[in-house]
Amino acid sequence: MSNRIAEGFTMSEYFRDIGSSITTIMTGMGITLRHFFNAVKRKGGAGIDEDNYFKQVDGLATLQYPREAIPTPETGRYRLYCDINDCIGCKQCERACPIDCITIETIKVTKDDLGVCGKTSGGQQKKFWVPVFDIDIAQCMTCGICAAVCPTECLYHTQVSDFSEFRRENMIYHFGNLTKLEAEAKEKKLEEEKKAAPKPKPKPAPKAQPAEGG
Amino acid sequence: MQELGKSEQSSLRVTPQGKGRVLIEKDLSSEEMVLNMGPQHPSTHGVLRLECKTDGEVVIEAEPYLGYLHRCFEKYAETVDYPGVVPFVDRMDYLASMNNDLAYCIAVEKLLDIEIPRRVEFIRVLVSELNRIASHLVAIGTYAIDLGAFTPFLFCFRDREHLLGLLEWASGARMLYNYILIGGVAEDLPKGFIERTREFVSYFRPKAVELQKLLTENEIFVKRTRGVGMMPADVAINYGWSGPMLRGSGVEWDLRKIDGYSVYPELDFSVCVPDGKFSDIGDSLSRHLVRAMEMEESLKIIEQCLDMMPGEEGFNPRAAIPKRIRPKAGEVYGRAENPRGELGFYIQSDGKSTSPLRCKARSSCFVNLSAMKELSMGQLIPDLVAIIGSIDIVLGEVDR
Amino acid sequence: MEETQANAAGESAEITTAKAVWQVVRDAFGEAVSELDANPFMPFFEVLERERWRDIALFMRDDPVLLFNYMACLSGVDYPEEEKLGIVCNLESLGKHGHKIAVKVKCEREGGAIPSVAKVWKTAEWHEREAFDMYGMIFTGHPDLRRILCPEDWEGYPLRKDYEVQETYHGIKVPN
Amino acid sequence: MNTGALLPNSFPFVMSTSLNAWSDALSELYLFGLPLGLVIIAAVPLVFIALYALTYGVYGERKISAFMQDRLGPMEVGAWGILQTLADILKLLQKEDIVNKSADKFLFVIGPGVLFVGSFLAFAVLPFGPAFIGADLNVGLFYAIGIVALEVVGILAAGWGSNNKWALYGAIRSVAQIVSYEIPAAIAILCGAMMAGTLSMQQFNLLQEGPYGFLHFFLFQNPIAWLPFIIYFIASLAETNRAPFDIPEAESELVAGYFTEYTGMKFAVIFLAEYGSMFMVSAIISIVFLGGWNSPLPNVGSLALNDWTNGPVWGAFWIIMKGFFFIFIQMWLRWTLPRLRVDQLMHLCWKVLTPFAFVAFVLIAVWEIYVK
Repeated sequence: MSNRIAEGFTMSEYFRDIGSSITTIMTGMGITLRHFFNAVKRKGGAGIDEDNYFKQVDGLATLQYPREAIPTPETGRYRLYCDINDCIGCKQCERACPIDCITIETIKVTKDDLGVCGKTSGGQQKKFWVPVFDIDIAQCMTCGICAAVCPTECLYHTQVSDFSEFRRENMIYHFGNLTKLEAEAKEKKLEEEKKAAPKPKPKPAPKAQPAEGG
Repeated sequence: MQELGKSEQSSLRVTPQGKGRVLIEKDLSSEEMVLNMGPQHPSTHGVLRLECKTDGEVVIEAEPYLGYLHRCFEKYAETVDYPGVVPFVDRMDYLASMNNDLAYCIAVEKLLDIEIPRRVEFIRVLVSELNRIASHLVAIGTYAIDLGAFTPFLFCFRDREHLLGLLEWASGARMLYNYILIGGVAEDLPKGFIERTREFVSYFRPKAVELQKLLTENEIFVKRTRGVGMMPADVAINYGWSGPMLRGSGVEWDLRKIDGYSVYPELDFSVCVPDGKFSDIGDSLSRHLVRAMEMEESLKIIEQCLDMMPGEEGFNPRAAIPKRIRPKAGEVYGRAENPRGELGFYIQSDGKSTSPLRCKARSSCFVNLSAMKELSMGQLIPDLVAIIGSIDIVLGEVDR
Repeated sequence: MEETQANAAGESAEITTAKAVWQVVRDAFGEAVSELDANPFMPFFEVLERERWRDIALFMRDDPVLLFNYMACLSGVDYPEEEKLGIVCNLESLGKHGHKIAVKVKCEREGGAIPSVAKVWKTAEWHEREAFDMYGMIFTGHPDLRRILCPEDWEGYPLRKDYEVQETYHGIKVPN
Repeated sequence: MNTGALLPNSFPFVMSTSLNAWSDALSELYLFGLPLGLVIIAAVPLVFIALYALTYGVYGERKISAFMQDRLGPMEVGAWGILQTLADILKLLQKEDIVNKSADKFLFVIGPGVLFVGSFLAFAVLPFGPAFIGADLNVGLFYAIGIVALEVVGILAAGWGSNNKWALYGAIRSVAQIVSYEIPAAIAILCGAMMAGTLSMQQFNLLQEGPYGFLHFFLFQNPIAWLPFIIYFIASLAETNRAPFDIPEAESELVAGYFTEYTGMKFAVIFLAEYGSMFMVSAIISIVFLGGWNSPLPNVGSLALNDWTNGPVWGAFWIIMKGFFFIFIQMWLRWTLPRLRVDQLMHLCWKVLTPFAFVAFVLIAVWEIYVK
């Protein structure tokens, strides 16, 4: 560059350089000044899915975050939420998750409890208690693969995008529908049922979860 | 230490002056100084480290050190199934996730040999071109900030915000979309997306002109970039450069034309190559110009996509997604034009497993950066910054 | 799956050019290269005499019929069942020919060496460093064969199939 | 300090004469045998400067840059973030004062001090009004541009003492730049001195006094005066390390230049010195070319605008406003332009500004001798 100046450096080029510098600098300064005087206007807070999004005034673009925020569109895919009432304990999401941030433990529902366990909103009979349905939301990368495989659409991403916590433990969300004591009771019940009816039982024991998970 | 002593000795000149007196003169010759640029440096765009040998302001040699952002993508890809790789692909070049997804999906689909619905193809091209503009805006903005102009950077980010909004609306996420899936896309475009995109195009055109006036045409900017970091076309090819970098060297080579993947053959757009009037072909300014021109071409492509996109009646974006992705044994090299160049995936399948046996990402930034050592020789430190900026690296893709 | 025929027409052109390319190399180097694997995805041939790989590379780059001036990708690969490591090079002729082919070179798993083509295609320099970093094969004649992505003093070669991650690194526990 | 602006236009003249008498009386005030009145008068501008530099300079820069970039800027502390700078100062005060283990401690510590003193010493000769001047030296202008050169020592001490390569680069660039740009700056200022025939700052103002306001300013007294005016303005940008000549602290190249290693209050002092010298060069340019504390408004017929808007308080108002105007332009330039490269900077200095400064010098000399 410096060589280029040194080599082909004529007087006319010298003055042309100065001239173009001045004009382009003036153009640039004109643009910034226009923005400076435009600063009396502020862009509104319309979301991208609203019709007037690009019709908002062309002014200051900042939104002051905690008080104002860009609205999340309906399709927004942020915090993972499980509607446990609809969960049938199929563990497909657990298998599909590329980073294994979902942990599920299930207990098979005993026959007499089927009614108590109830049905999903789609009318499907639930066959498993889900005492543990933990999502480590700190690990979750909101890829949406789990939501895509969920057969009852009970696992989905909500629009809540800001859910920071001061403690890491609080980032593990528990969705299980049984307390620990209840889970123990249900397990005992299942054991009793098994003992009572040691008939053909090809299904794997629901407790043997790690083996199945692999 | 030894070297120091040697150089000191050589820089002393001893001249006898008679009567047993000598005149000792010390040369002004200076030693090289090793200057560590990065990994925490404002202009290395992340965590690149350059070990520069400098002589005053002149960089004699700059050796790049990578790996500070190495996240074992290739190892990880071998442990998750094919669709599970997509979120990781997103995170490689995090400024152009859609384009990354497209490249990966093209590779896997080539292996699977499935046909993609036409509307899906258009959606894919549409979102990846939107993302290309977003990525180029970051490239141009950060380049401006590297050269000391702060305002264009913020203008770029202001406009990128709209693009991120559009892509968030379509895919659900602002940056790491996981939208393009193997065999389809995650969701159909939301209602009103097409109109909003049209509005964006008409909104963005004047902004691009303003940006050009503010930055590209500025004499100081031109002076800083013109003739800096020259790369002749043949050397660029030998270095495996691709994308805007290669086109900046005057080679008319664009995978969208060469490979003609997806619906690009049906679309009318030109490959941007600098004409050499405003810049010297192969310099940093040319590369910047290519990016600026490509934004305009992308707008054209977007408009055509919006016009030509088939209707949504009875359209299921996931229709062609195979239930269980287990390709036949074989290997494939699939690639697509990323905003930074050729992003290729070499995928090896053993035909048994649902996860790839080997998934190598041929990252465009990695390859483009490999010429850094040669480009930096004998440049001034400010030029070094200008060159790094013109390569437009994303360390997430360099280190993977 | 039904669409194979539709694609076959487009891909067969690729295969025919690959065959032609392979024929040229075969004529020049004879048995040093294997038969062409004319699969529809990525036609490739293997360099059997790997000492001649650099000559083949140079020939492929400079021969006016071939002119493979562009190396798109060089990937290291592990073949545990063959007890071998290898590289796969995707070559392309940029410009008037526009043909593509892939070349494979293999070496022994332990202490194997492959001639470096970093002088032929400069882009191969970093690709080979990466392959060395991840698989541990030596590239003889490489100007600067160091690890590139992993730290200099990392143990083992991460992408080998039998790789086991080290327990600690400089006293820091390595997460598994 | 700019209460003058708030006064109704109808009787500022009366106010100012009384103010004059008041300030005369104050200057003769002796308490306990000490000339306290004089101290107060001398302190007024300094208090203003500190206030300006601490709050308005930094705050103004942040707001102006924000508005030019479609941002809001600081908004949280006080209404529209007006107290942001205060909060920053408090934060900087609380910060740990880190000195490198391997730094040259003496140089490291005195660096910011010298910088600060260098940039604030020049304020001694800045007239803030007919009555407000620290020291009316007969070589005031010479002193002002001379004392600023002391900053170079501070920068070099800071850069060298930090024992940091980036700081060293910044310091060396800065010294080369400031020393080079002294030349066109000095020649351009000399043009002004030739027009005035004096070096006393107060005399400059008095010579540009007149009923027609701005028409008496040197910028409009001479058809070539715009050339040294522009040259001095550009050179002053370089002397204060402002963009597009901010290469000594180019954050994308040299991290932060010569003050990379400074923390806490030392950093604040460097910052203060920068804003202080920004105002200083703006004041000098407005004194030499734009009439200093003289009102630019002309008397139009019966509307004696000029008479109404002159006086000690108005004087302070005008010079501060003129200073602010140039500071605004400095900021405006900074937030528009990319940064020059080192060699381009020198090219601009030695091959563009210096020759043009000489041309201006000769032309003005010819004008002053033969035409005027």
